[in-house]
Amino acid sequence: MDFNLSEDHQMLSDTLRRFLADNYEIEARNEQAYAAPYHSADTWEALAGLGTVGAFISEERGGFGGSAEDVAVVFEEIGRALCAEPMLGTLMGLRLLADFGCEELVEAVIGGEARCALAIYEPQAACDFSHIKAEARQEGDRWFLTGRKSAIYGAPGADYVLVAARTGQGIGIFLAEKPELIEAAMIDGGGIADLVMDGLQVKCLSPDATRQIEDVLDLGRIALCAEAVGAMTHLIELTVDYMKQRKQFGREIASFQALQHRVVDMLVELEQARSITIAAVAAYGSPDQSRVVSMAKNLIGRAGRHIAEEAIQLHGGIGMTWEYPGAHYAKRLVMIDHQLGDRTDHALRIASSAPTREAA
Amino acid sequence: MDFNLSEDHQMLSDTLRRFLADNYEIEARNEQAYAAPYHSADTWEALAGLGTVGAFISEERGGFGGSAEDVAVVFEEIGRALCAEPMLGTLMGLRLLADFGCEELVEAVIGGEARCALAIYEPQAACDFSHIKAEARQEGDRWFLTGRKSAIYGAPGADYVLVAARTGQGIGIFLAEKPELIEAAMIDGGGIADLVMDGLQVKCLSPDATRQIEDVLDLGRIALCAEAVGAMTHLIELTVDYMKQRKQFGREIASFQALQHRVVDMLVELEQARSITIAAVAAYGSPDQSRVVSMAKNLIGRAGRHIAEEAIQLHGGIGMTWEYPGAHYAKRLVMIDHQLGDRTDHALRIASSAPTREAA
Amino acid sequence: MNLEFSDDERAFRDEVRSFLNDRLPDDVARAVAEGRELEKEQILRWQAILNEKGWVATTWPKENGGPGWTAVERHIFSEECALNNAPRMPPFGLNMLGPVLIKFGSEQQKAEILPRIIDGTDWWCQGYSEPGAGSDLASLKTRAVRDGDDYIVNGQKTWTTLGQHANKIFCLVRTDNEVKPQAGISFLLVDLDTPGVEMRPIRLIDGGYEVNEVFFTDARVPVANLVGEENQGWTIAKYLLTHERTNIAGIGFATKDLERFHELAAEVTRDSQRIADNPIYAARAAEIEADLEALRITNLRMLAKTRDGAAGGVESSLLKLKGTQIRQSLQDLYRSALGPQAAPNADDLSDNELTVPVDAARAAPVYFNHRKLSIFGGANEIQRNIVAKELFRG
Amino acid sequence: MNLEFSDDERAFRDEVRSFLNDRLPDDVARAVAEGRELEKEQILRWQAILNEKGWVATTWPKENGGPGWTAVERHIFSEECALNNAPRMPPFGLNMLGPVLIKFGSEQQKAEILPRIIDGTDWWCQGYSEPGAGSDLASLKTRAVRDGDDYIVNGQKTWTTLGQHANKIFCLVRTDNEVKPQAGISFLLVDLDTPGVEMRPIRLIDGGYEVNEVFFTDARVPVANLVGEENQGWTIAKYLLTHERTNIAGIGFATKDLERFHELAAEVTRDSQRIADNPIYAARAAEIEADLEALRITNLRMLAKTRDGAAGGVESSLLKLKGTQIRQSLQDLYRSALGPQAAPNADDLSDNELTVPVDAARAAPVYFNHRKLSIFGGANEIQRNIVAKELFRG
Repeated sequence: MDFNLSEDHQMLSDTLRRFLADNYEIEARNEQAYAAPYHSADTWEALAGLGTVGAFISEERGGFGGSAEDVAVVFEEIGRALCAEPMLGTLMGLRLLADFGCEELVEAVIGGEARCALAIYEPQAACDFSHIKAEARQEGDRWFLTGRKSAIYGAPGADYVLVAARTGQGIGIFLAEKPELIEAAMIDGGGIADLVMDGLQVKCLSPDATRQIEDVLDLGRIALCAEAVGAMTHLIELTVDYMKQRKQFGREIASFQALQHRVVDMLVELEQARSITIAAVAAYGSPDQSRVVSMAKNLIGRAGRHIAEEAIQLHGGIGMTWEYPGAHYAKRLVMIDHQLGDRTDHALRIASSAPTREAA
Repeated sequence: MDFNLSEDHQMLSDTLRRFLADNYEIEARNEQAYAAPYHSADTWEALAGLGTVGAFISEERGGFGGSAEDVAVVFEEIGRALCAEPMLGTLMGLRLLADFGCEELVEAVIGGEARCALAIYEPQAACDFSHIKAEARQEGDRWFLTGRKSAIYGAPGADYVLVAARTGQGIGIFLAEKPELIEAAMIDGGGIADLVMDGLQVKCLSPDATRQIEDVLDLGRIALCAEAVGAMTHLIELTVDYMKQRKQFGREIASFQALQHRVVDMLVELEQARSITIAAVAAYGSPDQSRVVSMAKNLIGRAGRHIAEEAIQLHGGIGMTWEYPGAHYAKRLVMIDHQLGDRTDHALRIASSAPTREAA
Repeated sequence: MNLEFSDDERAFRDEVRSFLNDRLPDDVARAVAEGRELEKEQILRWQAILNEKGWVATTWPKENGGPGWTAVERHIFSEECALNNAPRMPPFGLNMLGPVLIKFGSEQQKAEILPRIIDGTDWWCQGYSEPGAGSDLASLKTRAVRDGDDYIVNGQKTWTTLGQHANKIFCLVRTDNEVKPQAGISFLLVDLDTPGVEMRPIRLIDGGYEVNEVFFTDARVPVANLVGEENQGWTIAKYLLTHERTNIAGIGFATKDLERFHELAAEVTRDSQRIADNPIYAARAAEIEADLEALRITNLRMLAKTRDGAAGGVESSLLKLKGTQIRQSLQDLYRSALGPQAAPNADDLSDNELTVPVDAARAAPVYFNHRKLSIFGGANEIQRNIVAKELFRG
Repeated sequence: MNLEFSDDERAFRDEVRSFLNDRLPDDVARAVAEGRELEKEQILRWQAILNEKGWVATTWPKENGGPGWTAVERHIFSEECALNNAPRMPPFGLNMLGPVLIKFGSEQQKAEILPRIIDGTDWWCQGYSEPGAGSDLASLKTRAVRDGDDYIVNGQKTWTTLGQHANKIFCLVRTDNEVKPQAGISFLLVDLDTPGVEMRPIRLIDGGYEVNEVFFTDARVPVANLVGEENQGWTIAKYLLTHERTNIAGIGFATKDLERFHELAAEVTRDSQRIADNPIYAARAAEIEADLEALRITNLRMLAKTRDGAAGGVESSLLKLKGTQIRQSLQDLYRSALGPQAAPNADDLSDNELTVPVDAARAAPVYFNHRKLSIFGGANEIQRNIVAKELFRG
């Protein structure tokens, strides 16, 4: 039983934290994150150069990491710095590229020369991808897709979009090169897109990738949980600092007991969020993976909203302003619950899955 | 728009309040409420003598009231005094006796010479009585019932139990005289019983009383809501008084802001509970009856538990003791949610009913 | 006990309904439904329409140009407006300064200023809060120093709502430093084009622009612009804050929000299930609906008390607390129910590109914007303090 | 990062499991499962079985008769006990007085008292709280006045858990009124059959009897019964309270409760639907399960910190807060899920008459009894104060 980071992970974490602290200013972030292409090519290049993307892939597949813990270490720092770079889509797309042997693309994405994103969900399919309707049609060697994908995170500006669609065998994964997208900023910054396909010609990576999609979504959820933990940690720090400094009625607001107790409850939630993320990292690859990941995503959804709302309230007016960094952290924490299945989706997933009787 | 009680209702309320304040001691109540027959025949006689039971029935049917407001006025005082007398079962049974023309029995019950109770629910039928399984069999003029009824409030010691059972025509209501019961105290005091029937001979009041049962259950719910409002009012008074008097760390605990804010939230819930009960009283007899009554029972279930738990917590150890009256108020408030459908049952009833577009 | 409105009140409600039905411009109703800030022009256009009917200054007596409504009529009017997506008229001139002038202003001030509020000539904004004085108003620092027939004003105000549309501001300023904080405050009217007065926008969390900072640097304001006596400002401020609390429960807004939720839930599916058919969302909506129905009655009960002269600060604090909780719960429910479809910024997309109606797609910014409800207008913590003080008195 | 126990720890867990499986008496396990207070005889019988194995004084070093376990082994033992319905051994002698004597007691006290704790000869109870001094322990009023070789003790203690089974009590008493409150307190051992000591039961909200009041009227206690120095009591008390917090998160209890809920939900139907098939109950259970899984890890993280010597009061406060919230939520869920079947007092009925298993039928009293979790052992408000103090320090 050991909760310390390994030396390698500590180094990865320190490097990223230092880089983001020195190079990633919230004002610049806000400029980039809310206007096309919704991120900074320079920052992306620098992050890739630090090995951030490579950490998502194992050495035998051309990366230098690949465990759930590698992913969590990276995303916690992404969350702490409120980094709006397209990490999530890249993580999920890249893992599938590696699963289906696209070695050259994997190398290019790790190196930062190419970017990829993943199109799984659809307007009517929010968490359970068995509701996918998009269809793939094969004509000789050629494949064509029809349907509408949505919630394609980090897609604006990506070179490749991996698209999930029904085939005769299950749900397949297809590769589209720079398809035409409906692009927007996310409410909390960063790019998102829909993809409307009416016979879009694509390359087939696998006609049945159900298992791999399941897996990559769970890994994406772990990433989001770790990101949330980083963001919560920083937002609580901001809140405590503000309360120590802000005076009302001649006293620091930190001295009001009713407010103190509420911050303590935020701290309890943070500890719980950190713990459940650790549990999900540990369960990744085990028979309990999907159940524990759902627990994590559910708890993070609740804790994130609670901490965000309380942080805004405890700041008072300043917490409502665009200018205040905490407001953007709060938005991110609330909106994470909208990605890859929310609190309710995951509560029902937990309820419908039997626990694997622990034998560890 | 007028929220004041009429002169008659004010008088009924004052009379009851004075009587219970002068004659109904919590220590004696606890002796009676938790041991067979779970109430006091003397108190019952006195309450009936004050016209309390008669207030449940209209003048043309032999009573001196009969509106939902009459019922609410009585039950609010019952709740304020934590009176464990079998009012609820009597209310519901009596209304059905009157519905089906049992004039002599109605007179006897109003006068306090006879007591009745109502057996609707079954172990598997908790709120929606369409799940009733008990069956009535007719042989010539005679009727026989088979099945198990439960949650028969106030049944121990009752002279008559009205029993709901399936007939060929719907759900009928039958009269059993002093049937053999499985009796117990309720957790919060007062008697409750199950009735196991294996060909029990009964009198048929109506072979299809579905509409009347629906109605009497809604009226019972209004009664429980009013009772809860009375109990909440008193429990909050106890809590505020205790906080003003109890000292910790050299200060009245009433002066701790974190505790103050929690009492304010209890007060908000009380006002809401009072309001929704008023709404239910007003909706009784209208097309919105069942929807608004469900709203009331749902809100009361939530508010009751919240106020009960907070009252215990704010009292600290003393709130955990049998000796302290507040503890029994808290139990009643929590357990009211277990009667005639709980918070969840009623939330789903609200969700499944369309609102009647207001045209008042 | 009787919850019904009187026949007269019902007739009045019908009149309001048909007026709104006939006269409320579509573009205005649509912007309100979508949770957008209105253009100044839209507000003034609607104000002119209301003015034809004499329904602008709803809280003023007849002799000052108001409709002379009862509390119940005002309640009915504001609820019907909310239910029909009519915008809430900016309250700064109408519900704040107006009542203050009627009570404390000179005859000349009343004659000059009140008509210009009603006809929209002047748009007033509020200079109460300061960066260091939010809930704790008495600690304000903006100074007004007498210099002949003028005051020289220096300092900073903040959270000035819709200041970008205004040409005038009423301010609390410190005119005496020697006495205890409450005693040295005055109530001053300032032209925004006075040299030394500068307004800067504050962008809110949702990206919207509805509040401002106002900076005063040696701004010269005539002493004649004082309302009431010098150093009487605290009394006036408290009077004003009571009036601000009209319609504090926001029942109409919440009713409208709930209606929108039900429309959405009946239409939108997630993982092939209509939101309305998911018992968890259905039960959450049902509970909020019960809370709202209760608050509707609580509000009427308080209104009846006001009518009978018995309602006070505690009542409006309770309404504010629960009213804001309900409205925030509804926005949270609405945003959550949309799932991934709440993520994209709707303003980046055309109606064609959106997969849900635009007002649904704007659920997240509206949710974030509504976090202000428990902060502005006396934070909910302050409301709890007020109630607790009364509750534990003596 | 590695969440797994070591091979040795897993082997230890297996040993504990099979021991419990073989030796825990059925009647004891059943009473625990049904949430009843155990008979004294049952506890002593189980203690004797544990004693054969050397597993009674789990927190003591080997030289004092303990098993010499690591923090992780103690954790494993207590979790396995909870999961298998083994009773929690009364902590007063074992986890409170024992560690205090080992640290502060004289050699004679250790030699005489410790073995009698282990073998069950003495049953100790606690005299800390007083009617006027609950969370605010330093304000205690029970006086001990020196008279030759004795103290004369006068005063009242309360919330003395299982005092009805005890023959001894350890008390905090005031031995100096002249100094500041914390400085004048001493830690005193008292025989309960001393003349002038009287124990009276306190019945709790659920009707059960587990706590008492203890009255001291001119009770003569030998000065030799002092632990440590006169007026050193506050230091000892704080040391003791740290030890009381072992197993404060109650993970094992909660895990067991959740398991029972799932059994119930799979079996019991309401309105012809299994509770397990009602998404609202299912989702509530799932969320509590997620909270519990997180707390399990939080607990291990704190345990690792303790092992590394870094954990402090804040950590145990956090565990107490969340642990009690989870256990209370579970009891609330369990009680609510039963609907009307939770209403009758199960003790009035035979197994035949009940429509659900007896432990389910006792859901409501157990729920009410568990309200104590957030009050006793340092109310949750006090825990929040402790964390806040650390958080806002400096």
